[in-house]
Amino acid sequence: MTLPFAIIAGLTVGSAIAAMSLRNLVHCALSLVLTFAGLAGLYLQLNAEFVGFTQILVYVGAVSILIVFAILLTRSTEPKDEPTTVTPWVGISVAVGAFLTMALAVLASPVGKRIAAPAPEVSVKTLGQKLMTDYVLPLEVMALLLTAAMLGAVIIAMKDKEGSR
Amino acid sequence: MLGTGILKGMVETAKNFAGSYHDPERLTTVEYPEQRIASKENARQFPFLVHDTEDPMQGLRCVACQICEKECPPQCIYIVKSKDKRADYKGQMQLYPVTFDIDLSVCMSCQICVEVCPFEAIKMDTEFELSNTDRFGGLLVNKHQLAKSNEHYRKIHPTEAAVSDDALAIEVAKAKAKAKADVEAKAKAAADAKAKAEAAAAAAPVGVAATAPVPKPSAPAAAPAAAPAA
Amino acid sequence: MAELFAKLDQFPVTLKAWLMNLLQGFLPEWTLPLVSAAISITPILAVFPLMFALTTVIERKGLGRIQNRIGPNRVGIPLTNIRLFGFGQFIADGIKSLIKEDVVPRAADKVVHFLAPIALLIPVLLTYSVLPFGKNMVPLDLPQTGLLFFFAVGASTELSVFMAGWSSRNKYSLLGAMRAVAQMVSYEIPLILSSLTVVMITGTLSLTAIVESQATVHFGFLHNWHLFTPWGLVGFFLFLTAAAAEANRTPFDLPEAESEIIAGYFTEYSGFKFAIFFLAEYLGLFAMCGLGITLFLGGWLPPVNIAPFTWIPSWCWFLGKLSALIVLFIWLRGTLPRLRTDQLMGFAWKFLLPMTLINLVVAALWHLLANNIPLVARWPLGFAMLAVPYWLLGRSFEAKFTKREYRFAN
Amino acid sequence: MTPLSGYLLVSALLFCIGLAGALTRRNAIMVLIGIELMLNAANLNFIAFWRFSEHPETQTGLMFALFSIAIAAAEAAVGLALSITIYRHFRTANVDKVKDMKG
Repeated sequence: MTLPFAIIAGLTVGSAIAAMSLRNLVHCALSLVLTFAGLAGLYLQLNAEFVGFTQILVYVGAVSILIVFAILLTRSTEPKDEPTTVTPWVGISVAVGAFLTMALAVLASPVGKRIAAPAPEVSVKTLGQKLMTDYVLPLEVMALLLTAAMLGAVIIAMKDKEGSR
Repeated sequence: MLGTGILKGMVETAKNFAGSYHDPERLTTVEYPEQRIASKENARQFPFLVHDTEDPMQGLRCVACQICEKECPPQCIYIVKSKDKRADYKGQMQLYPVTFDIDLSVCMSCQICVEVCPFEAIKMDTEFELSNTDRFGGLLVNKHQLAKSNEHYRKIHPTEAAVSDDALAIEVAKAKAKAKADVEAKAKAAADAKAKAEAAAAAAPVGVAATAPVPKPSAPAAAPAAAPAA
Repeated sequence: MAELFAKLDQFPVTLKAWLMNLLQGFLPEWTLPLVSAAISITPILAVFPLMFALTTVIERKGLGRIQNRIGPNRVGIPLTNIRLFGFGQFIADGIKSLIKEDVVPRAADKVVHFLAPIALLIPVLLTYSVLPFGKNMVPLDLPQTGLLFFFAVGASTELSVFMAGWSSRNKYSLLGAMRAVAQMVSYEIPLILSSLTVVMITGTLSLTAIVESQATVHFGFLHNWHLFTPWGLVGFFLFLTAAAAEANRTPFDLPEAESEIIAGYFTEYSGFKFAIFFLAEYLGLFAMCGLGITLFLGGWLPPVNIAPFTWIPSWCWFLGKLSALIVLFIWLRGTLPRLRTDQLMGFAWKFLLPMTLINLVVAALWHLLANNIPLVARWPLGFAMLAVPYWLLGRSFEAKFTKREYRFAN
Repeated sequence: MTPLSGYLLVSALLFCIGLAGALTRRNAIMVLIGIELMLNAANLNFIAFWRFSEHPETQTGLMFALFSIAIAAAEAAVGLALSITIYRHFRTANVDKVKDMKG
C-alpha cells in the first residue's frame, strides 16, 4: 500500500459515505463528485489515463450537473425533521454483510496478492482501433442506446401538454 | 448572410478606436481637475450674501428680515438680528445680521431664498468644489465666508446681476426722489407757514407774535433725513 | 546568428536544467520531482496572472476608446505625478480587493461558499499544465491524453460555478449559476467537436504532437497551420465562438449580465474571493485561447519559415498570438450586444452543432482525398462544402427588420 | 506498489456504501446516486483486474469500463428524467410515498 493510494482511497470512501449520509441533497451531490474525482485518481494510479480523464469528463462534467439539476427541480417540500432514511438498520446490515463476504473472498483469494506487471503501453490509437474493429458492434449498440436514452429522457421529462391527460 | 452584421459592427468600433486617437473632436471627456469647462451662466450652487462696499461686513445688503430663514425648505439658514440699526444703501436705518449661517450639508440649492429676498441680498453662487475634510465645523458656513462682492455676482451671472442692479438703481432713484420731494414739501410747508405767520403778524402784529416760531423746528428736522441720500 | 537566437529561444529550458543541476547537489532525492514541478509552475503563475492584470487595464482602456472615452489613465506611481498611462490601476485594484471586507451572507452555506472560488481556480490553473508554451516548453506532456485532460479539467469548472451560485442563497446567484451551467454544457459540445477535427487529422491527443504536425512547410515558406485549411478555418471560428461562450465573454455573458442579474453567480462574493472569480474567468479565457492557438494557429510556430520570423523565440510567438486573440475578444466585447437565453441555446444547437458535424465530415474527406485530389482543387471543394451549409443555417439567424407598429405611441 | 486486493477492497466498500444508500434513503435521487456509486465500484473492478491481468495489452477491461461509463451516463439521464416526472406527478421525491398504481 503506497501513500498516494491510501490518501486517494480514503478520500474516495470518505466522500462516498458523506454522499450517502448527508441530509442536504446538494451536499450529497457535491460529495459524490468528490468520489468520482477520487475514482478517477485511482484509475490514474492504475495507468488507465484515458478512462480516468473520461471519468472526469463524463461524471464530474455531465452526470453531476444532471443530478444537481434534478435535485433543484424536485425541491422537496417535506418537513425538515422527517427522517431521510427508512429502516436504516436493515439496509446497513445487508450492506455490511455483503461487504464482509466480499472482503473475505478477496482476502482469501490468491489473486488478491498479485502485484501489477510493469505498466502496459496503452495508446489511444490502439483503443480506437479496437473500438472500430473488435468492438464495433457494442459501439453501435451503445450509440443506439445513447440516442434512445436521450430521446426517452426528453420525452419523459417533457411537460404534458394542456389537457392531454 | 450571417456574420456580416458582426463585421460591420467591428469596422465601426475599430473606426471609433482609431478615431479617438487622432480626432480630438470625438473625445467628449474633460479631464476635470486639470481641464475645466467655463461654468454656464445659469449654473447655481449654494447661496452667497452680496455686499456693496470694500468692507464686506459693513456693506451687506441683508437686513436680517428672516424671510429666507422662514421660507427655506430644509431649514438650513440661521439668522440672529442685531440690536442696533445702521443705514442701508438707500440711507434707511435697518437692522443687520449679527449671525448668518447656512448649513452646507443641508442646503439643497433650491434658490428659494433668492426668490423671496426683497433686498437682492442673497444670490446663488456657481462654486461647486465645496467639499471639506472637517465634517462638523467645516460644513457650517458663516457670514464672513458667505459674503461676496457685487462685482463677483456681476461676473458669474451678468444678466441677472444687471437686472438686480437696475432694480436697486430704481429703488435708490425712488428713494432720492422721495427725499427730494420731502425736502421740497417741507420747504414749501415752511414757506407757507412763514407766509401765514407773516400774514398773521401783519394782521395782528402784537400779541400773536409769541406763537409765530412754532413751525420753525420742522425745517431743520427734514434736512438730516435728506443728507445721507445724497 | 541563428545559434544565438536558438539559445534565446531555449533560454527557459536551459535555465531550468541549470537550476535543477544546481539543486541536485544538496537536496534529497525524493524532493527533486517536486522542485522540478515547482520550477515549471512558477513562470505560469507569474506570467498569466500578470497578463490578466494588464488585460484588465487594456480592456478598460480599449473599451473606452471604442466608446470614444479615454478610459483609466490616472493611477501610476503613488506620491508622484508619474501616471504610466493608468497602468498602475491593476495594482490599486489588487490592493483594494485584498483589504476589502469579506462579506458572507448570513443564510449562505458557509463551507460551499468558501470552497467555490478555490474549486473554480484550481481546474482553470490545471488546464495550463498541458499547453505547450514554446518549443520543449510544456509543463506536463501527456502523449496519450493531453487534449482529453484539458477538456476533462475544463469541464469541472461548471460544478464550481454551480457551487458558488447555490451556496450564496441568492436568487440572482442561483439564476446566474443555472444560466452558466446550461450555457457551458451546451457549448462544450461544439467546442469539443470542433477540436476533434484536428485530432482526426493529426491522429493524436498530445498537444505537443499537434503543434509539431503543423511544422511542415507549404510552397517552401508557409507553415501548415490548420487555420490554412477550409475545415481549420471554419473550425477555428467555431472553436472561438464556443470558447467565448465557455469563458462567459460578451455576446455570451448572460451568466453575469450586470444589467439583469447583478453579477450572476458571484453576486454574493466580495473582496478577494471576488478577485479570484475574476482571475479564474480571465485565466479560463486565456487557456481557451491558448488551446485554440495550439490546435489551429500553429502553437509556438511562426507563420512562415523565413529568417527574421524564425529568430523570434517560440514562446514570444505563443504569447503574441495569445495577446492578439485577447485583443480580438476585447474588440468583440466592445462591439456586440448580449444575446437572449433562447437565442443563445438556439445558436448552440441549431447552428454550431450542425456546423461542427459538417466540419468533421469535411475534415474526414480532406484527409481521405489527400492523395487523389490536388490541393488547389481540394481547398475550394472543402470550402464550398462548408460555405453552403453556413449560408443555409445562418439564414434563420439573420435579423428580420420590420417596421415596428406601436399601438399607443402614435 | 499496492496489491490488487487493495483496489478490490476499496471497490467492495464503495459498492456496499452505494448499496446501503440505495436501500435506506427515501429520496428517489439519493437511490439513483447509490446506484451510480455501485456502477462506479464495478468500473474500478474492471480497471483493477485489467491492470493486474496477465495480458493487459488486450485492453478488454478498459473497453468494459468505457462502455460501462457510457451506459451509466445514459442510465443517469433516464433515471433522473423519471424521478422528475414522478416528482411532478406525486409532488414528492420520496419513494415510499409513491404507492399508487393509478395515475
